[in-house]
Amino acid sequence: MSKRVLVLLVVLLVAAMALAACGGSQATPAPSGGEEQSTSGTTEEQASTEEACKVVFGAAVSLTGKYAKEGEYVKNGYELYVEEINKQDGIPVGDKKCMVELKIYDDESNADRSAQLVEKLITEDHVTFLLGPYGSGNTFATTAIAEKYKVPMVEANGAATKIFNRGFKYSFAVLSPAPNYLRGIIDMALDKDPNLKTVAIVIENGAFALEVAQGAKDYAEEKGLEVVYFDKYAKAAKDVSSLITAMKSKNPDIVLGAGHLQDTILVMKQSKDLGLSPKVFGFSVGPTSPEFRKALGKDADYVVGAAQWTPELKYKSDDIFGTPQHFTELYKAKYGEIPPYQAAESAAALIAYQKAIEAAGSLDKDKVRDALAALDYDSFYGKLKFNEQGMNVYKPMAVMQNYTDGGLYTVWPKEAAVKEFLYPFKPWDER
Amino acid sequence: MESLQFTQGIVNAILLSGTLALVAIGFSIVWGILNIINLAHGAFLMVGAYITYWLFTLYGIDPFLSLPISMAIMFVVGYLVQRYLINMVIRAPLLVTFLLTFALEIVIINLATFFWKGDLRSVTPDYAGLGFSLGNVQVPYVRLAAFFISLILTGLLHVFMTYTKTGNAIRATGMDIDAARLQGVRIPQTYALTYALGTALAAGAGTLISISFPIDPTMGGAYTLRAFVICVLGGLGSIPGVMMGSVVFAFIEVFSGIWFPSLKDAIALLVLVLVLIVRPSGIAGKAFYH
Amino acid sequence: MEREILLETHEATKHFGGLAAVEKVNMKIYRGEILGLIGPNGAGKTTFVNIITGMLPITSGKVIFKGTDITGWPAYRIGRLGIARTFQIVKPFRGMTVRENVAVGAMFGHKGQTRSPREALEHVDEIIEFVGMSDLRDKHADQLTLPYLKRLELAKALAMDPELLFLDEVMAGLNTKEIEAAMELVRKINARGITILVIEHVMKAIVGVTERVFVLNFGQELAQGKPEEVLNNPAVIKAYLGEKFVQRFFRQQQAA
Amino acid sequence: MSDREKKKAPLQYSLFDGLFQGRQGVLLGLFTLFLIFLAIFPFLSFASGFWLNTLTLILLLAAMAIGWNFIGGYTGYAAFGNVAFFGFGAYGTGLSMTKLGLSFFPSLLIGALAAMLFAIVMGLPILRLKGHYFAIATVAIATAMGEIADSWTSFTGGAAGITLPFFDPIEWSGQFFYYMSLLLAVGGLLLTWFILNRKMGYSWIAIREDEDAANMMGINTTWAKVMAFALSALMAGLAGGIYAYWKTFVLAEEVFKIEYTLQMILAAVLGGTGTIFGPFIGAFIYYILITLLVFFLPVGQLHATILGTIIILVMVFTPKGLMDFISGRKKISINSLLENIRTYRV
Amino acid sequence: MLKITDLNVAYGEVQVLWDVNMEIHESEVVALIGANGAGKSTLLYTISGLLKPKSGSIQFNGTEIAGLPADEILRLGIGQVPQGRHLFAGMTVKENIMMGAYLRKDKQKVKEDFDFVLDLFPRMGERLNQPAGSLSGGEQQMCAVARGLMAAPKLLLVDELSLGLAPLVVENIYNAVEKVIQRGMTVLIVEQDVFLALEQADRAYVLDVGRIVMSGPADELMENPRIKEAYLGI
Repeated sequence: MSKRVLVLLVVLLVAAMALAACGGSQATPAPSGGEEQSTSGTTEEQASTEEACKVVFGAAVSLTGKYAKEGEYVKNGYELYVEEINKQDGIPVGDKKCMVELKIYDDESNADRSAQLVEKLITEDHVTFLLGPYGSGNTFATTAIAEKYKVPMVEANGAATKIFNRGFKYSFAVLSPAPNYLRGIIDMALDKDPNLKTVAIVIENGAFALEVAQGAKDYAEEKGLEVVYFDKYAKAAKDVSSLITAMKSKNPDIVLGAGHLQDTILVMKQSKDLGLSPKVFGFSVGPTSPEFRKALGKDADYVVGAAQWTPELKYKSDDIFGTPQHFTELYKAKYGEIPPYQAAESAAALIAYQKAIEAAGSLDKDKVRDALAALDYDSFYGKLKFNEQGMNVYKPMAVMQNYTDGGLYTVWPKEAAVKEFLYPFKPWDER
Repeated sequence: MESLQFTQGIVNAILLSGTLALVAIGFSIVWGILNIINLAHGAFLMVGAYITYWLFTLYGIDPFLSLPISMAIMFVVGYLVQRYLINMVIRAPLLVTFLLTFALEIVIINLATFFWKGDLRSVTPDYAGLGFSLGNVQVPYVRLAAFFISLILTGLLHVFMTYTKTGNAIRATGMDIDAARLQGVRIPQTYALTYALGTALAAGAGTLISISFPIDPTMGGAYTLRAFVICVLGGLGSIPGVMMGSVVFAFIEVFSGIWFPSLKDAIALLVLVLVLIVRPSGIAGKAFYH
Repeated sequence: MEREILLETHEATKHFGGLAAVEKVNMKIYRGEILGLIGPNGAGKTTFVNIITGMLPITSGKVIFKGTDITGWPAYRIGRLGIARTFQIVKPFRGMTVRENVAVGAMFGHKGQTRSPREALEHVDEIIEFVGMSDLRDKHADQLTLPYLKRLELAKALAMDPELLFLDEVMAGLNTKEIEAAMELVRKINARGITILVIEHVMKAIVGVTERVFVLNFGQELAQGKPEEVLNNPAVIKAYLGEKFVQRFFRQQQAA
Repeated sequence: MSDREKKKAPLQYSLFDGLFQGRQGVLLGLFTLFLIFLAIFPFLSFASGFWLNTLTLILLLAAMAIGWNFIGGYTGYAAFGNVAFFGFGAYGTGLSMTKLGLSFFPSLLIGALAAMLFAIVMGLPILRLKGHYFAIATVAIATAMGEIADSWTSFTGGAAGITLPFFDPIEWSGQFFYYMSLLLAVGGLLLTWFILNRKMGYSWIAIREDEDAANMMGINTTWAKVMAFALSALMAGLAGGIYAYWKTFVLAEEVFKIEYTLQMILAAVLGGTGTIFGPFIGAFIYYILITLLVFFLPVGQLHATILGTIIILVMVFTPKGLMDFISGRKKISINSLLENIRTYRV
Repeated sequence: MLKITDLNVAYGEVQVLWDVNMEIHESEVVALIGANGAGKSTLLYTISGLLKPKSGSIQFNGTEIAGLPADEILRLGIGQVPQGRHLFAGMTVKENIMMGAYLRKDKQKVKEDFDFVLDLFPRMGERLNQPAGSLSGGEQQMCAVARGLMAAPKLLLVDELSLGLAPLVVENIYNAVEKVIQRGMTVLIVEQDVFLALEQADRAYVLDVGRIVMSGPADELMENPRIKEAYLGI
């Protein structure tokens, strides 16, 4: 009578154990699931001629879910670096070279999953070092795991400072922290027209955007501007017309938006609907992405956006990319589009690792960590240097503008500008 | 509050109420007649929006012209979904239909994300964003047109429900299924037709929304919840009730959005809970689609 | 001899919208009796029981049980006070066995406060036997046929140790033999000292078991008295069989 | 079950039959084995941090599903907002630890009590609602609470969230949270069993089967429903508190997300609502299914579609869960699968 | 016209009708009487196709209709005025009446029939645009009869028309039914007012706990003192 039942339960038990065993076993090759992407630039013979040495970088990146697009850029950046470095037979460690391997899982834009996967990367896949996911929330969750296992994590896509306020020793961020995002735009606007008086700031209610906005507010007030509007809208808002109306009634000179691509597009669309035309429209994230132009068409003209990095920046480096321009060429050749800054900063995270490994002359996790902490290097992406908390506060933010010719050009800082900052924003009713 | 905010708020609320009414009516007839909460409603709306987007992007078809196309396509889809899936569990307990339609939503959204990617898209005809000013108040043409089209569609539905035999059969089925059977109404077909109508209306609303707002595969969920709130506010089963509910809801949403921008859903939802607590079966009693 | 009044209604009235389902009914139930409540379909019998037992809010009037005004009390308090009822449309707890169904009554009813679930489960065996369902004790309620569901209703109500029991059409849909058995059961329940109000369409049953009959028609009292008197009351027969039938019927009887 | 067994056990409480009808010995034995396996799991050689992490998630889900089962499975109220209690537990614990500087256990208690209190305050009015209205009111409250937590910067930290201290020593945190979750889930099973042996259990099932009859039979239905809701909240609140400390941060968008509600319902439904072990086993089935989809099947980015399809198939063919088949109450056959459709279509 | 042979009907496991045999001839008025719970309405629902029989046959004009969908049966010509009226409460009186003609395509005839039922129930004419839910009990019953007639059935089943209505109203409605009968419609009357039923009917069947226990010409049954017993159970 109970045979079937017995079988069912045994199957359940065995399935659980088998899963555990299969996942935990080192002998079996890593599962070749659809979520997992292994990139190795080497072949079997090459590896066997030398003493087998490889560095495995692991990351959980959003390939599906709400950050799927950004996650794709991150993955591209990681992969481009790995391809290039393996062309040079890998990273020099002491007197030998180690081929680089990448292990990426899809975290579905979900912090729980992200943490779970990083724990898998550490305890099951035994990766050498960790790379960051996309977004502050997921980064927050994964840095804690890295800290628990004392595995360094250099991340490139979590800008919120609260990630780094917890005294972590193993987490580093190559990107400029959130409060710095909008400084460049404010500087540029005042440089163009010192008579600007008022700023309105709209904020997506999220950890990153709130820090961006607070940083911008402090900086604007420091520069003598009056912040006439400062309010947040719900994350994933589908309608911000109330805020636009409220801003419009204040008639600000500058409108700054702290948020992400999606809500930035929404703010622009509804500003047009409601006829909000300040002299400067600037956003933390969005205008520098090709999607922005795709979504808004001509309405994207004049809008400026902060950028961690742009292809036109004038950095020079001895890393494998050398200059932003060279990085752009390689990226374009491989992916067929201008690299968004997420890709560049992701690649920069690996550059930071490379330089730290070279300095440490070892793949030892603690030695590399110490080398990362001491790193001071000028890369194609800009300065890579971390403060005590692990944040890169030394790199300035650039500004890009959507031009009336349909292009996207760096307009700030002045020394890197390819085009003049178009000013003022042309009112909607005059277009 | 400054007067611009106030007057613009009123205009926004009125414009919003039109689209919301269209969303809610489709949801409401499915709930009222089939007695299921169709959690996939928003997903159908999203598909409607994407149909418009693709027709515009690939073939340059004007979004307003794509309205009948997206409605017709989703009408057929809705009919098939009800007839061959939902009908299997139509009389099952609440939890079953709830989870079934929820799963349906998950599948549709995931497929949409898979094929169309998760990023935000916009339908941008040349006239997008154009409008006229009444004093300082802006009235975008597109939203105004969407408002009137919503009203027209709602009116057409009203006429259909009231003056055609089929419409009467649908209403009759919602009121007394056995009596409807005795008059010769074929229930399975009527149910499928009702669901198809609801789906088509959702798609129509999706089309109109896609012209004024950016779209993405997850856009629908918020509209499903709003539709529910509106049905409760306006009472289940009457088109004028849904219209009233939409207006009330639009005003709550717009003005709570002005005062507490990051709390606007919470306020609308708490209003819903309050209404339910005071009147456990919605504000208006049971009326039946006229 | 003045008998003790167990339950009394004063002008009990229930309106649904504008419709009067029960209109100013004054009823007395004496301790220990079996009272029949009859009336044609739609006369308001079930509604009347519903407003006494707290299932429906009363529109106006008063209900007094053992000298306590219980008007407006929630149903569970009335149940605990010692009034139990069966439902015309049976309401078994389908996910439970027969024994558990009945035990719920023993756990929460009149004397439920003092019983643990285990005691209740043991206590109800006697009641299950009393209604003749011992064999079905461990069956789930959803496996029972209608006659047994009717008995289960009875057992559930009995397990509450009520002083007053309302039986709402427990015999409808039963065949003659089953009705005989049910009547016997009602008498036996009464013999346990439980006062009973029987709502029934089956007149044979009413005549067989009740001492007194109360007739409702259109929500109002039509007649009350001894069963034979009431059933031969032309007004009552008219309400059931129609006026013309009564005329003809009595003519026939006189002729005979 | 044979007749002999029947006589041997005259007092059969079918409330426990959900799983073990007639085959208590075998099934209970297997289940005990499984629990022992879980208890020694962290000491097994293949028990990596990843598996500990995964099992912790499963056990927390099981605990929440067991809690949901009180209100949704036994009392029969389709609660779709239980994540609100999870959120209350997480915030209560987080705020107590950071703002009051309490240690974890008292904070956890405060968080769970806050969740319970909230359930009672909300339950009194909304448990009067029925069917769809109750379901959506719970969704609305959960969503609104999440949004409030997300915006009330001065109290909850708003969208920046709360950062909790680490479990010390950090190396053992994996094991600590695993055992906390195991304790909670097993405690939930014991609590279910305990309640079913009490009057409360009978009240719940009576309310589910017929609330009017239950009320008429002397059950204070309001009290029983509110208790079911509150105990449901207790389980979710404790899970939320453990989760918060485990993850070391509390963010409204994480701890109030509607997916958690969905997951607990799915776990309960998959295993079988209104049974003691159903939600526990359902949580394992659900999560192992998901894990398989994510890691071991080449379904790529379509795993949500597969998941949705599975839900649809379960709803259409076995909405009463797998427990009916495991316990042998139903045979797996085409007919038993189609029976549901025959019953519920028009 | 209608021939029922050995019909058994059950709700789940509970059998309600046992081996029912019954015949209705063209242009005949047949009454079906019996106590509450005897299974009268169940029989009508089964004839109309709302319930599926467990076994047995129902033939209508030679066609086997047992188990056919309700709309097919209505198309073949069996209409019903259900017990408890079952009006569409939110629809107007006119819409309710017109729902009766839902399956009919002959617009001209429908118009004529509509005029006929308004003639039959002048009160309906006054209330055409009122929601049916707002009518009084008697008016609702009239509306239900009118709706039933609009299907122009060959056989009309009427269930408990007098239920809960004042005598004067009942008389009013039955006067109308009489007119319909005079037009030659075949009618099966289920009625708790035994005299009313027997007075209208040519023949009658007595149903007791799911079984036919008596049948015969209405006049004979009317004289039969056992009716009172059968009905009241005394």
